[in-house]
Order: sequence, then structure tokens, then C-alpha cells
Amino acid sequence: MRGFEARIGGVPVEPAVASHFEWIDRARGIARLRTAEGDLELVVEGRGPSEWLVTVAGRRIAVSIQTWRERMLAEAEGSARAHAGPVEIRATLPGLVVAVGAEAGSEVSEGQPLITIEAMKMQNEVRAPRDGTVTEVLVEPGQTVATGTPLLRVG
Amino acid sequence: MRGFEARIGGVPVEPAVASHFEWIDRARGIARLRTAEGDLELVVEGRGPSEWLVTVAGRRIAVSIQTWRERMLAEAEGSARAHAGPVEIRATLPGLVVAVGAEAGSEVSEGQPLITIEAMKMQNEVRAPRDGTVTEVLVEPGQTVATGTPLLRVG
Amino acid sequence: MSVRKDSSSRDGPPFGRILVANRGEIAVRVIRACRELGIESVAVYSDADASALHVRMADRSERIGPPSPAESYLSIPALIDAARRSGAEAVHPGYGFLSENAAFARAVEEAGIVFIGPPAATLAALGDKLEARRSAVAAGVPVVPGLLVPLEDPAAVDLSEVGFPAMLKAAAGGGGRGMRRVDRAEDVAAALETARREAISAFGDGTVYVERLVSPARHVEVQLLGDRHGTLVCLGERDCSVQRRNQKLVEETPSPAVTPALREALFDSARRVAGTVDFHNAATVEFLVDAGGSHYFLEMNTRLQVEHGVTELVTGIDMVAWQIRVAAGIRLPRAVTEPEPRGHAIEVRLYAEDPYDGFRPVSGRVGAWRMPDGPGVRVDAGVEADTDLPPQYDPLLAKLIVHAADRDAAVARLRRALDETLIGGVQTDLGFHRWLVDQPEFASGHYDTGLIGSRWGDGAALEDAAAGIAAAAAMAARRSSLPGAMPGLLVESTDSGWGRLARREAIR
Amino acid sequence: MSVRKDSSSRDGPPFGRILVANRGEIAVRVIRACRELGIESVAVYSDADASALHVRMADRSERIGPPSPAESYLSIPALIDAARRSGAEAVHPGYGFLSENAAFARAVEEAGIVFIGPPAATLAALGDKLEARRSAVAAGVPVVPGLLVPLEDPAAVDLSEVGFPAMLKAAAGGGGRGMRRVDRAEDVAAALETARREAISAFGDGTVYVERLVSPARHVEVQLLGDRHGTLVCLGERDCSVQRRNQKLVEETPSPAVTPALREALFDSARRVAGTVDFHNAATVEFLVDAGGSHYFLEMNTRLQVEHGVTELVTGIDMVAWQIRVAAGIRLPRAVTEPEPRGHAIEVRLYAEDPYDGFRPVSGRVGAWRMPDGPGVRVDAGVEADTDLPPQYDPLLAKLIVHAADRDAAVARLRRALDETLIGGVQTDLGFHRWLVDQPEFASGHYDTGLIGSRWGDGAALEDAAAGIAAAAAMAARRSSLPGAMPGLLVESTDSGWGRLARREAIR
Repeated sequence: MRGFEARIGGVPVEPAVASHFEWIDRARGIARLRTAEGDLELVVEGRGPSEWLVTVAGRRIAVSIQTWRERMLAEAEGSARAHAGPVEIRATLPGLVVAVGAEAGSEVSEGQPLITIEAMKMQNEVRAPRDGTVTEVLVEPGQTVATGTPLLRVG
Repeated sequence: MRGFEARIGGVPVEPAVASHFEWIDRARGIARLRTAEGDLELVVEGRGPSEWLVTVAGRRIAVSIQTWRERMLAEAEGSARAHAGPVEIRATLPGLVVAVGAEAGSEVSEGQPLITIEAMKMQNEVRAPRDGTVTEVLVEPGQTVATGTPLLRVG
Repeated sequence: MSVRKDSSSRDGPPFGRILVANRGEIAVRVIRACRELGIESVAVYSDADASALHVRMADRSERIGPPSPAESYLSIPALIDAARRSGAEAVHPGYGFLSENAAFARAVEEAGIVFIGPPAATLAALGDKLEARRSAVAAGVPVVPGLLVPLEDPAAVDLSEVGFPAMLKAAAGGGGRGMRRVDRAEDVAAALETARREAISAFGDGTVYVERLVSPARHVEVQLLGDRHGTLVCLGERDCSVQRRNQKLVEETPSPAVTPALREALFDSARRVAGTVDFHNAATVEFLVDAGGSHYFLEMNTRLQVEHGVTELVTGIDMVAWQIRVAAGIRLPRAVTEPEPRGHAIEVRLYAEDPYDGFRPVSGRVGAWRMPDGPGVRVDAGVEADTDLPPQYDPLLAKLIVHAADRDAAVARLRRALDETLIGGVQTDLGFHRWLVDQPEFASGHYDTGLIGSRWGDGAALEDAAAGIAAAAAMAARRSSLPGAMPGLLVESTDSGWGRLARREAIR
Repeated sequence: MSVRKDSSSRDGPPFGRILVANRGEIAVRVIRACRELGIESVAVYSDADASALHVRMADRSERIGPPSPAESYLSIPALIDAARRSGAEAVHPGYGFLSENAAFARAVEEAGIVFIGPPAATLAALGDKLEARRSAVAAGVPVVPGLLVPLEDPAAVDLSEVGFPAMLKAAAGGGGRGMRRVDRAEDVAAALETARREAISAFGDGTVYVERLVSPARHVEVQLLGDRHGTLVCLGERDCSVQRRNQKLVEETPSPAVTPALREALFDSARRVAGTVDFHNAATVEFLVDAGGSHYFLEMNTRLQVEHGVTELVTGIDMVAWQIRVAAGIRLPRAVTEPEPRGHAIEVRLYAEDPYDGFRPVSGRVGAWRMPDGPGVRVDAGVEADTDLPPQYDPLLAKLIVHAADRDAAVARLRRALDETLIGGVQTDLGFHRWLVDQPEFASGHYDTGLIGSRWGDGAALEDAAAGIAAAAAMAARRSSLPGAMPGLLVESTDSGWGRLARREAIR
């Protein structure tokens, strides 16, 4: 397919056989795909040229469509990130910080609860991703955080 | 209003007092207008910079928004057209030509039925707009016409 | 014909696959019924409809020809081919197109496929309106006074017994086509000519007859449903008196003009007419009701009607599902034969046509498309946003149907739903419906088939308030396109306060 | 309080203007009811909602503060100010936010405005779930075995009589907040800590009590409607057993688990509980039903519930309209007090949340938004296409409600409606609902509150078929963006034939 490869969660995926693709509402990503099993309507949203979010039967699936060159570049970058020092922990959901159980300098072990975020209805624990030392705490109780807000760093 | 004038059917119209205008769906022309009487949702579709079709309470209204310079140019052009010789009669609805009652050279009088077009459900007569001589017949029975298709010319 | 079911059992779908021989909203309606019954649906499309909503909603689709209806949706060979190719066990014809065409029903039957409708012979008998008039008379049902034979040479017939004004009608007619009003004996010849031409063009048969014009009149019809086992049920009446060019625009049930006694009489007449033919399907018997409450048989259609939805809402019976089931030989159960109507339903038809210019059909492309929803609102649509409207087909876009506990609540709900509706790209009849819902005649239920002609005409001239709003919006839109325009405040703020709300008054 | 009507007359609107003290779909629902009743509606909005659907649909609107709920939708002074400024005669609180807040009801009453709900004293009495438990016991209604007093020092109480597993519950609770399951006595102290913190945060009151965990259990509730003249009607029950984190996701009526005898018992208990308080409004009495068919009172809410729509569809009664009318002193007529339920209705809640990740709420921006319509489908939505979802608020996007003649038909209709639904921009629970409707437990009606936990978890791993389709679509989309791409055929045509249709099987 013109040198593109599809990956989901980093794993190469063989695209379904499809004979036709058309946009029904391009601005909002509604598209129609004809496969051997029939026509499907999907939502296909671009996040830059190689990153796509495809909603199939209600499930939103992140798909990378990359050329060989793009893949090599991305892997090099990812590899560089993995070897970098501190881990930054970010909020995975929007909510209110209700408790912070660590401070700069705390020794923490993998899985230890560090911060409690209250989303609309629930108390959710943010846990240490690995053993280490907290180098910086970036939020405090009472603060509202969005998805992706940096919470703290573990060295 | 920055030198613009609004006209409907060629007649200047005083715009309603409005404090806010925003697009809800710009691609399709859905907009919200705040007037002294409350908020309204409308469909506002552009046909070139100065011609707009605004649907208010289900009625589609053609509005010209022109600067003084644009208006002068348009009027000069319209005046030139009005003095030109033959009148071209065009279809005002899509349909099937089922009868043609004139040929080149026919003398016709204002209001005389010339062509019958069958739209989905009805026989519709196209009549002579003024006295004159038919100079050209451009369609024949059995032909399908779209809105705006030239039907015949009267000299 | 393979009848797969002979019991009222609802185990398993009545058919495996159905070809839907239609387009637009009715094709969508039938496809939905198939999906709910677990039946695969096969859409058909002309080249103008390759990406149409009904094609996208069906499980499969078959191309049947170029845009011209004669070569696609009216082409019996193309449809039979499509049914065979797709392996369909039954064909649903919808309404219009070939739904009442005896030759099509026969071709379907001969292909070993079930026609979801009556036997071809019934269609042939009912297709001749004049023959149907004679049968009704024989069954003791009142018909509109007039001829029981074709009108051939007007000079040879004494029409004074029919009386004027009179209506010329095509014997093969339906849907308002081939009809002409005549006010004086001397106009008959010319009108006959036009009516014949229209009838030949629409139906391939120029036979025309004449009836007295009943006016003022209400158009009231009775919905029937029958199975293959002799069961016949009346699912109530519908009032379809809001018409332009003899075509329905708004329908409601129950009819505000029908008393319990009249309802009994209408049901009795409908049953008598239905008894003259063999059918197992949805069917409608249409009547005119005059100012004195007398009713006259007009015609019987053994197919689904556009306006079946109001009956579905009030009875709670899914008529399309039952049409399909009875075609498979399933018996109507008591839940259907003893309907318990509840509340009041009104349908308005949203057409691409210009009510400010004689309800002239328009084609083009629908842009904005926002339909109402919420309690008691049903929309059966054949289009969505950004849909081309081919000029070859009927301009019906959607049906907006409301249901509420009583008529006043239904009218209020309809007004609310119309307020929520936005359509762009083409002129529609939405403005007419918004006007209608505020008319005292409609609010009180006291209207007749003359309402549009006498009260609407081509609509009121554009009011200053609406013109001013249109001008303000267009000016703001133009300014929003200028370089450096700010979003939001795009018109001069001369008054940001909120006055006493008069929005509806201002723009109706 | 000015009560404008004291009869069942429906001449003229019950109020002139109502402030809707809520947002999202329920604000839209109340605004629609106002419009149909001829009442002017006043929306309120925080800065995050200035262009929200409920604001655009209302006749007028009032800003009440910044996005934080505490400073806007939960701010009593801001709402009272808005009501006064707008000249509202009544306030409808919707559900959630301040709908059960006695202080708010009192403030509204003291401002001389009608609170569409019960007297403040009733809210105060019912707000304490522990107090409500004691009242139910006194009224002879069975409650879940457990404490009738707060749990303060777990070490000082013998919980063996309650039994394990047990549930800790906030006395001021509701909506699943402040609840914790405890499996062993030694876990009580830690769980109590968390439950208290959640309760204080959510309700400002850390009182917690303990009940035995009834499992397996069905969550069944009875809908009541009462007027100011002592009339009280049971409008049937709803089954709300499909829950995640003790919050409802799907509701239906009638409950497949309720026999006529159990229905009588539930109605009797509901009336007894309702008799302990003074109310004139919509109200719900919630019960657990165990595997043996015994029922236990949980709580009573004297407000509209999210799931009121299924009851409206089956009874044909517009509950919001009647809530408003009874608040104006209008008497419930016989059409309401003698409901005639018809058919079966199911509601699924469309939330912006990730069912593949613990139903985690998500915020963002809804892009594509295509809701189903056609027969038997009702959508009550709070958003439309291109709508921002502020992170501060409940992620309910819309309720999709279906109605059909019986439960099997309703399930089939729900499946069809879910098939038609497309939402982009954010992950929603649509995939969960599509899964649910195909589960044998759901199809047969034999499910309980443990269904999601035991059968869904975080959903199945992504299947190869769905992954392949996503990959094909993304690849085609990328290729469609390349210079020189042709519309239409954007993927290589390796097979243009149509195989036997297996679309649903492939992607479910």
C-alpha cells in the first residue's frame, strides 16, 4: 500500500481488504468503507498525517499509518525517550486533586499510591510507575487538573 | 456598518439591531444571532462575497450585502442587460418537456403558452413574457431540463 | 411463492432477505423494519443515488440503472434482476413507483419471490378507479356523485346531473395526478385534454371520468391491515385534509372531524370496500366527508401510505413489520386485531419545494440538516446533511411526526419540533408548516381541503421583521469573512440587553 | 409561594416563566416541556457553557458564574439572583446539582418563587438516607439488613450480624458516591476512611452507615407522581440493574424480573414510604430485589430521575409537564392517575467515558454526532456535533430510548438504533451498549447488578477483525489526504464483489 504500514499499539496490523473508501462528512471524520463483508460507517479522525483515531462499532482505536522512514524516525525518538532520566507522571483523567501522599525527596516503590484525584464521581489513586525518588511534586490538593497535566516526577 | 448596504429584491433593508453573531456550523451555515428580541438560529449561506441566502423561520431570503462601489457596478451591468435585444426564457423548475407550442418565426403575444414542462406531478405552462417573435427553440418534447436550462428566445 | 410461515409464531425472521424496491425515506423505513426483524435488506439505487442514505443503511445494495425513473425505479426487468441477483426472498415496493403496479407484482410472483402486497389481480382491479367506484356502489358504499363510465366525448354526455364545479379524474390515477377542476360545462373539453395528457404521461392510460366537486370537504381515510387467513382490522382513521394540488401535506389521527358515529360508518364502508377484493397487506380506503358529515368513497390503496406513522404512534403497532409478517403468512395476533389507540399524532411532510411560489418542487443540495428530537417526536428522513437532491425524484425529504396525550398537546409539540428544525441549501415547506400550526382553523381542528388555497396562497409577503433579521445576519456573515474579523461580536453592539422576548412573534 | 392554579383546568400556561437550574440533556428536556406548555424558559450557564445547547434552546439565559460547579450550578446565591433577575415564577432543578438540596429549596421558597419539587423539609428528611431507612422500617417496609445508626468506630460495633460482604454508604449519599464494598471485618476501617472522604467531598457530610451486600440483586424502582391535593399515583417500575460503580447505565420498564405479585408488593411499599413525607412532585422509591424475589427499600428521591423517559414512553404520560403542572397546584386528572401502560421501553445512557478502561470519564470535544431516529426511537441529548465537553461536569451526552410492543422487539429496536449511532471526538460507552444488547443474559432479561463486573470487565481485547477495519480505514484516510488522491476508490480494489454479509459478526 504505497509503502505505508499500519500499527495499533505498536503492533503491525494487516488492513482488512477494502474496495472503496469515501468521506461522508470529512470535517467530522464520518466515512464509509466497503469491505468484503459489506459497507461500514466509521469515524476517522486525523491527529497529524500518521496518527489516526478510528471509531469502529463504538470503539476508538488509535492507528499509526507510517512510511518506513517515519517509523524509523519515531522509533529512534521513542528509544531516546525511554533512556532519559526522570519519569513524568501525568493525569490520565480530568479531576480534582484531593490528596498528595509524597513530596520531593520521598523514596517510593512501584505501585505505591502517590496522589488521589477525584473525577466526577470517584476517588482515583495515581501510583508510582517504578521504584525511585520523587524529584518534584507539581500539584497540590484542591487543584483541578486536565488530562495530561504533569503531576509529579520520579527520578 | 463599514459601508455595507443590505438589499432584498433590490430594495434597501434596515438590518435588525443585533449584538452578537456566531457560527454554530460554519461549513453548513448554521449561525446564531442575538437580537433585542432574543437569540435566533438561522442558516446563512454565502454565494460569493456579496450574495447571501438566509433562512429565517423556514423562509429562504436572498440578501445582497454590497459596498457602494459593488452596487454601482452591479447596477451598471443590470442596466446593460435590460437594454439587450432578445429575451431568453429559461426553465424555472426541473422536469420533462412534454409539449412545444411554438417554432422559430412564430409570432407570440404576452401570456401565450409556449412550452409545457412536466415536473414530478404536474403539467406546467411556460408563457411568453412579452409580445414578439420566437427566434430560436432550444428544447424538444421528451427532453429533460434542469432549472435554468434555456428553453427558447423571443426577439 | 414460498410462504415460509403459517403460524403466528415469531421465532426467527419471517424472511431471510428482502429487496426494497424504492428510495428515500420509505426505503429507509423498510430497511429499519428489516433490521429489527433480523432480515437482511437489499437496497436498490440508480446512478443518482449511489451514496444515498437508503443505500448506506441497507445491508447490501444493487445498482438498477441510470437516474431516469423509467430506467431504474420503474423498470420491472431491472428490479427483478436485482432481486434475483441478491437472492431476495421477498420484495417490498414501498409507496409510489411500482407499489400498485399489477405487472410488477405478477413479475415478482413469477420469479418465485414474495410480493409484499396484494395479489397482482387485486392491484389490477383497484388500479382502475372507475372499476373500484362501481364495486363500491355494488357493495352498498356511497361514492361521490358522478359518472361510473369513462368520459369520452363531453359533448355526448349531459353533465348537469353531475353538477359544477366538477373534478375530472384519471381512472388509473393517484397521488393527485391527472386531476382537473372544471367550473363550467364549456371548459370541460379543454380540461379533459390536459387531464388526459397528464394521465397518459403518468400512468400510460388516458381514461378520465368525472365526479362532482365536494367542497368544503375533509379527506379522511381508514387504515386496514389484513392477513392471509381472512383477518381484517381497522387501525383507525387519518385526516389528510391539508393538501396542495390534491396532494397531502399534513395528516393526523384521530380526525378532529370524525364523531364516534361517523367513525363506525367509515369503518363499515371501509370493510365493505375491502371485501370486494382479495388482499393481505396494509391498505387504505379513502373518503371525502362533506360539511354535513356524509362520507363518499374515493379509492382504495393496497400498499403502505406515506402517512402510516401517525397510525403507528397512536396504536403502538409497527405496520411495516406486520406487513412483512403477513406476507410470510403469519396470522395477525390479538394485540393487533384489538388495537387500543392512545393520544393524538400529527405528521407534517418536509418537502424540498417553495411554498412562496406555488409549492414548486426544487432540487439542489441539502446543506444544514437539524431535525428535532426529544419526547414524542419521530423523524423518518430520507436525507441527512450534505445530500444531493436529484431532480428526477419526489422532493419529500422527511416526515416529522409528533405524538402526545391529546390534540392540543400534539399541536404544541409540533410547534416546538418545528422551532427546532433547521434546513439549509434548498427552500422547503417548513415556513408553511410553521404558519399552519398557528392558524386558528388548524388549532381548533376546523379546516378542510380548501385551507391552503383560501388562506395561504403563496404565503404572506416578507415581513419587515424577518427581512431585518435576514439583513443583519447576512451583514454579520459578510463581516465575519473579512480579514481580521473577531469571532463572536460581529455586529455593532447597539443593544446588548435582553428585551421582553418576542422572538416568535417577530418572525412568524 | 404563589400558586397560580388550583384546578385541573389546562387553560393558559401554569407559569409564565421558569428558570431551569441545570445544564445538559435534562435542561434541554425541561426547556422543551416549557415551550410545549407555553412557558418562557430561562437557562443558566457557567462560563464553560455560554454556547451550550441548553442555552441556545432556551428563550432567555442568565450567566451564573465560572466553570467550577461550586461557583455556578451549585451556587445557591447565584441561582437565586438569576431567578430574580429574570423574573422567573418557578425554578426547575432537574436532577443532580441542587435538586435534592433542602437549603436551595428553602431559598427559592423564601424568594417567593415556586420550587418544582417537594417542600424543603421533605428534602431535609429524605436527604439523610439513614433517617429514611428508619422511617421505612417504621412504615413496615423491608430494608436491607444493617445498621440504623451511623458507623462511627468500627471497633465498637459487632458487624457480624450485618454480615459480609457489606456495603458502606454515605448517609447523605446518592448517585453511587460515598459507597464502598467491604469483604472482611479487618478492611472496614480503611474503607470507612475512603468512603468518608468521598462523602465529605461530595456532600459535605461524612456520616456513613453499613448494610449487608445483597448479591445477586436487581435494582428496581417505582415511579410516583403526586399533586398538592393528596393524589398519589404509581406509574410503574423500572429495572436499573445494569450498573457500573453503583451507577445506572441502562434502564427498562417493565422489569423482566417483576411478577404481578412482586409489582403489587413494590407499589405497596413505595406508597408506604411516600406516605412518610409530604411531597407533590415526581418521586422514585428504589429497592433491591434478591434472587428469592424479596425486596428491600434503598432510598426515595423526590425529583425527576435521569431514566424518567422509559416510563413516559410506556405510560404515554409527560412527566415533566405534570411536574410543572402539579407545582402550580393543578390536580392530576384520571388520564394520569389511571395509567394504561403499553409495550416495553429501554434506555441506554451515552456517556463520554471509556468502557475499555474502567468506564473512566473523558472530556474533550464531540465531533461527529449522528443519532438514530425513525419508529420507536427517542433521543434526549445535551450536545450536538462540535460540542466541547467541559471536564467539570457529568459526562452524560445523551439518552437513547426505544419503545416497542414487547421486550424482544424493544431489544431488536435498540440494536438497530445503536447500529445507526456514530459519535466522534471522544471515547463513549457506545461499544459497551452494542456488546450488552447481544448478551444472552440481557436478551433473556436474566441479569443482575453484577453483570458488568462479571461479564464485561474492561471489555474484550481488540479483535483482529475490528483492528483490520480500523487499519484499512486509517490507511485509506491517509491516502485520501495525499496530493492527487481520487475521491471514492481510495484503497486498492482487491475484491469488489459482495460476499455473504457478515458485517455485524465481523465487528461485534
